[in-house]
Amino acid sequence: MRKQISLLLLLIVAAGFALCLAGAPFGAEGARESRRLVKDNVNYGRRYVSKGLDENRCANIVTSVVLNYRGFDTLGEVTILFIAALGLGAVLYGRRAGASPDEAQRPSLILSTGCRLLFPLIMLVGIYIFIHGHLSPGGGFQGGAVIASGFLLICLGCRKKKLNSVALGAAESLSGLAFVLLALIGLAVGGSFLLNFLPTGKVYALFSGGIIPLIYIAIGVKVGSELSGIIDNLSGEVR
Amino acid sequence: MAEASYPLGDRLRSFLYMLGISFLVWLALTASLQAQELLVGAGVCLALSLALNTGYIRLGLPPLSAKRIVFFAVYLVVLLWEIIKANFDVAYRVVHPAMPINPGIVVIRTELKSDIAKMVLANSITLTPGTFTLDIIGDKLLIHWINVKAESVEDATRLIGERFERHLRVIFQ
Amino acid sequence: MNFLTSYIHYVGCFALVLIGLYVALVKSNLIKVIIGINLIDTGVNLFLVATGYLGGGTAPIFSKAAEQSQEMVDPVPQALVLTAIVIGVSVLALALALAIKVYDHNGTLDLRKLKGLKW
Amino acid sequence: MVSPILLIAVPLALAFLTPMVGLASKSARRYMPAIAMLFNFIVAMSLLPKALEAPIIVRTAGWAPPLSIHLVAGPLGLLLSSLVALIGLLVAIYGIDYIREGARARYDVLYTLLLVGATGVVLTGDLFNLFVFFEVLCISSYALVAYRGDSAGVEAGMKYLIQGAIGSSLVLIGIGLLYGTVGTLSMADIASSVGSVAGSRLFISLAFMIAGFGVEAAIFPLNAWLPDAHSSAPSSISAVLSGVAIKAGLYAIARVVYTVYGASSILPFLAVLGVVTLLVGEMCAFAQEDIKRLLAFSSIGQMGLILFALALSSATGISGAVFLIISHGLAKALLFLATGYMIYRTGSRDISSLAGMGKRMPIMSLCFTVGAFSLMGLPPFVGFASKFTIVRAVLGTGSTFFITLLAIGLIGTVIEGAYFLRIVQWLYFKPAPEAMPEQTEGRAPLTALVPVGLLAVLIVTIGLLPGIVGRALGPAADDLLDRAAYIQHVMGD
Repeated sequence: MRKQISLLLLLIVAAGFALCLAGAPFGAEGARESRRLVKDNVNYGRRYVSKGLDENRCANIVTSVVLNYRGFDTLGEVTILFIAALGLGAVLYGRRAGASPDEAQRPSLILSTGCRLLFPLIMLVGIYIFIHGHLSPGGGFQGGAVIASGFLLICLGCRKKKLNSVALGAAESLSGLAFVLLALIGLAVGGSFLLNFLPTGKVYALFSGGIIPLIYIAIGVKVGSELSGIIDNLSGEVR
Repeated sequence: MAEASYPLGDRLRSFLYMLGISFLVWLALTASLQAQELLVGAGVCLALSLALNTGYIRLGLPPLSAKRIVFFAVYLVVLLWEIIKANFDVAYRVVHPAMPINPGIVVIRTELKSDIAKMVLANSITLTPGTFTLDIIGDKLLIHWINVKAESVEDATRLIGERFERHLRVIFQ
Repeated sequence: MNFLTSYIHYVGCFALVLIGLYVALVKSNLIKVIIGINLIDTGVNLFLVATGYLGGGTAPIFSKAAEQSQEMVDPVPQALVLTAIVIGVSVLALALALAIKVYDHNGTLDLRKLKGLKW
Repeated sequence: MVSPILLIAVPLALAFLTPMVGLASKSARRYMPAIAMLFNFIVAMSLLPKALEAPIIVRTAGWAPPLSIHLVAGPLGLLLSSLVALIGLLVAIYGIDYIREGARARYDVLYTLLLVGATGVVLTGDLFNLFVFFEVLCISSYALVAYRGDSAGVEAGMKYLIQGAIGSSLVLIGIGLLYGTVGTLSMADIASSVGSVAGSRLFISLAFMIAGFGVEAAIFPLNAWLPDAHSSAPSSISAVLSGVAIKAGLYAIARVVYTVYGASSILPFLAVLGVVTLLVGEMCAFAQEDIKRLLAFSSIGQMGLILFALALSSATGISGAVFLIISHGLAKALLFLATGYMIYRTGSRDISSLAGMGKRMPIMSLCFTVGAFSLMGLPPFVGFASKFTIVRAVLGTGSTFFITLLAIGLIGTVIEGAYFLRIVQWLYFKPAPEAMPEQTEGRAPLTALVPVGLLAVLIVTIGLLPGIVGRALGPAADDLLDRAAYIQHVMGD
C-alpha cells in the first residue's frame, strides 16, 4: 500500500520534472541559446562574471559571489553549521560512547606515528586552501573540512587523545563573531552590511579582494572547529 | 598531555623540524616565490609549529646533518628501485598460469629504535608490492608476504627488511 | 531524442532525486531513509549546478595563465550549491545523531517497530 | 537611523557570543536570549512607524537590490518580526528557570538562532536567502524538539527532520527551476519578469515551493510531524514552534504566491486546503487526552484558518490573517507556557490531571483560560477581533464559494470551543483528587508568571483596543497584495 502511494507520488514528481524541462530553453545554456544573456540584467551570473573582477579584485568569481554579492547567505550557512554542531551536542548530551578510550584497542605504531607526522601538514593544507580561497578553487568551507579531517585522523589514529572541546568551542564562537563584526564594520563605515571596505589591492596577488580573504579565514576556522566538534561529539562522551 | 616534561632541546628540534617540513610543503603548494606568499607562509608555518611543536617529539627525529640528507635521497632511489623490481615480480606471479604464490605471515626483526624510523621501514615494506606490514610490536614487524621464501625470523629479516634497514640505520641513528 | 541530448544532465540529477525520494519513502530502515534524504540532496545540488552549465564554459576563476576570452559558466548556482551542500551536511549530521539516540532508546532502527516514527 | 539588518546581525552575534559568556558565568548565559530578543523588539518597534510609510530596503555589500541580497523591511515583515521578538522575549524569560536539565548552554544558543531564522524569513527579499533562513529555523527546531533526549522527543525530532528535510529539498528544486527560468533570485526581480514566462514551468516550481514550505506550515497532508514535535518538545520550545515557527512557513507561502508569482489562480485551492486543515486539526484535537497534543492539533486547525484567510486575496482578508497570526501566536504561546508548569506540578500530561488546578495554581489557570477563550474567539479577547475580521472579509468578497467554505470552517471553530471549554471545566469545576503529591519544584517562579501574565494582559488589551495593531494591518496587507508597489520599492527608480 505504502509502496503504491510512494510510486504514485514519484510519478507525479517525475511528470513535473519532465514538463518543466520540455520545450522552452532552460538554465544558462538555454538562456544562451535564446540570446537572452545579451541583456545584463537577465542573468546575474553573466554580470558577475563580466564585472566581478573589477568590483572586488577577487580572481575567483564564485568566492566573490559567495562572500560579497551573496555574503548574507553565507552568514546564514555558517550559522546552520553552527546549529548542527550545537544540536548534535544537545541531542547526544550525557551520552557515553560504547567503549571508553582506555579500553579501546591501542592503534598500531604505524598508524599513530603516521598521524603525528601528518597532522601538522594536514592543518597546513587546510589553511592554505582557505587563505587562497579568493585566488583558486576552494575556500573556507573546503579548508575547514580538510582541517576537520586532520582531527578525524587524530581520533582514529591516536585513540587516547581527546580533543580540547573548550578550545574548539572558543574558536567556533570567536570566528563566528569575527565574521559578524567584519560585516558590521562595513555597516558602520559605509552604511551597508558586508561592505568590502578594505582596499581591494591588485588582482591575483595574495593580498587582494579586501575583506573577502579575511572572511574566508574566519569561515575556515569556524568550519574546521565545528566539524571537529561534531567528530568529537560523535566519537566520545558529550558534556 | 605532559608538555612541560619534555626537555627544551627536544622541543626545539621538533619545532625546527616541523617548521622546515611545513614550509617546504607550503612552497610546493603555492608554487610561487612572491614576497606576499612567502611572508604569509612563514607566518602560518611559524604559528603551526609553535602551537603543535610537541607533536614531533615522540617521533624521535634525529639531528639534521648533510650526511643524513644525502642518504635519505639515496634511500628514495633505492626504495623506488625495489618497488619497480617487486612490481615485476608480482606481475609475473599474477600473469603466470600456475600462479606461483605461497602467501603467509612472517615476523622480522628490526634494530631501528625510533618510532619514525620504524614507520618508514614499515611503510617502505608496504609500498613494495608483495609484502605488507600488518603491525609493529616492539622490535618485531608482522608481515604478510605473497611468496614466503623463508620462515625463520633471521632469514625473513635478511630478505625483506635488510635492504631498507641498512640505509635507514644511517639516516635515523 | 533531442530532449535527451540537450537535457541529459538534468535527467540524471532528477533520476537521483527520484531514487532518493523512493528510498526515503519506502525503506523501513532509518539509516536507509537518511541515505535517501542525502541522495535527494545530492540530486538537487547537481541540478543547481546543471542550471548554470554552459557548453564549453570554464570554471569562473580568472588567473594570469588562463585564456581570458573564454566563456565562463554561471557562478551563482555554484555559490548556491556551496550553501546547499553545507545545509545538507548539517541536516545529515543531526539526522545521524538522532538516529544514534533512537537506537539507544529502542535498540532497533526498523521503522515498523518504532511507534513514534510511523506515518 | 538603525538598519533593519541589525535585527538579524545582533542576535546572531549574541548567539555566537553566548558560549563565551558561558565560560565566564553560567548564570549570565541564561539571560542572553532574552537580551537579544529585547534588542530585537525595541529595534523592530522603533522601525515600524517608518516602514508603514514605505518599506525600508536594506542592501548588503553595497550593491543595489537586484545585484546582491537585500532585506525588505516592509510593514508585514516588521510587524511579524516584532511579534517574533515579543514572543521570543517572553518565552526566553520563561526559559530562564524552566529549562532544568540537558545541555543548557546549547539550548540558549539554539533558541536564539531559531528566532533569528524566523526574523530572517520575514525580512528577506531574496528567494534563496529565504530558503537559508528557513533552514536556520528548521534545523534549530529539529534539534530543540529532541532537546530532552527522551524517547518520544527524539523520535518526534527524527520524524520532523525527515519530513522537513524532504520539504526543504522540494523548495530548493523549486528555486532551482525558477532560477533556471528567469536567471535571478531577488523576489522583486523575479516578480517583474515572471510575466513573460510560460505558465507550466512556473506552476511546477510554485507547486514544489508550496509543498516544501507547506511541511513547515503544517498544511493538511503534510502535517504528520507537528503533533509529535510540538507535544514532545519542552514547553518553552512548543510555545515558539507553535507561536512563531509554523507562521514562518505560512508567511513564506504567502510571500511566494502573492509577491513572487502573483498566482491568484491557485488561491481557491489554497482556501480549500486551509479549510480541510482547519477541520482535520480541530477534529483531531477534540479526541486528544494529552493536553500538549491537544494544543498542537489546535495549532494545525488555526493554521488552516489563517491559510484560508490569506487565500481570500482581499485587503480585509489578509489583514484578518495577519491579525490571527498575531492573536494565535500570543494565545498559543501563553497556553503552552502555562501548561509547562502545570505539567511540572502534576507530573502528567493528561487533561484529567488538571482537575482542581484553578485552586492550586490560580494565576496560571486564569491566564490559561484567557488564552483558551481568545483562541475560541470569544469577545473581548483578541481572538474575537481577528476572527471577526476574517468573517467580515469573507462576507465582503460576496462569493458563494468562500462563504460556503467559511460555513464549513465555522464547524471547526465550534469544535474548538467545545474542547477548550472542557479543559476550562477541568480546571475550575472538577474537585482536585485528595492525596495529591505536592511537588514544590512545580511551583511557578516569577520568571514564569511574568511572561504568562504579560501575554494574558496583551491578549485582553489588544482585544479591547484592536486599534493598537489595527493601524499596521492595512499596510501589511497591501505589502502582500500590491506587487507593483513592492517591485517598484525594491528595484527603485
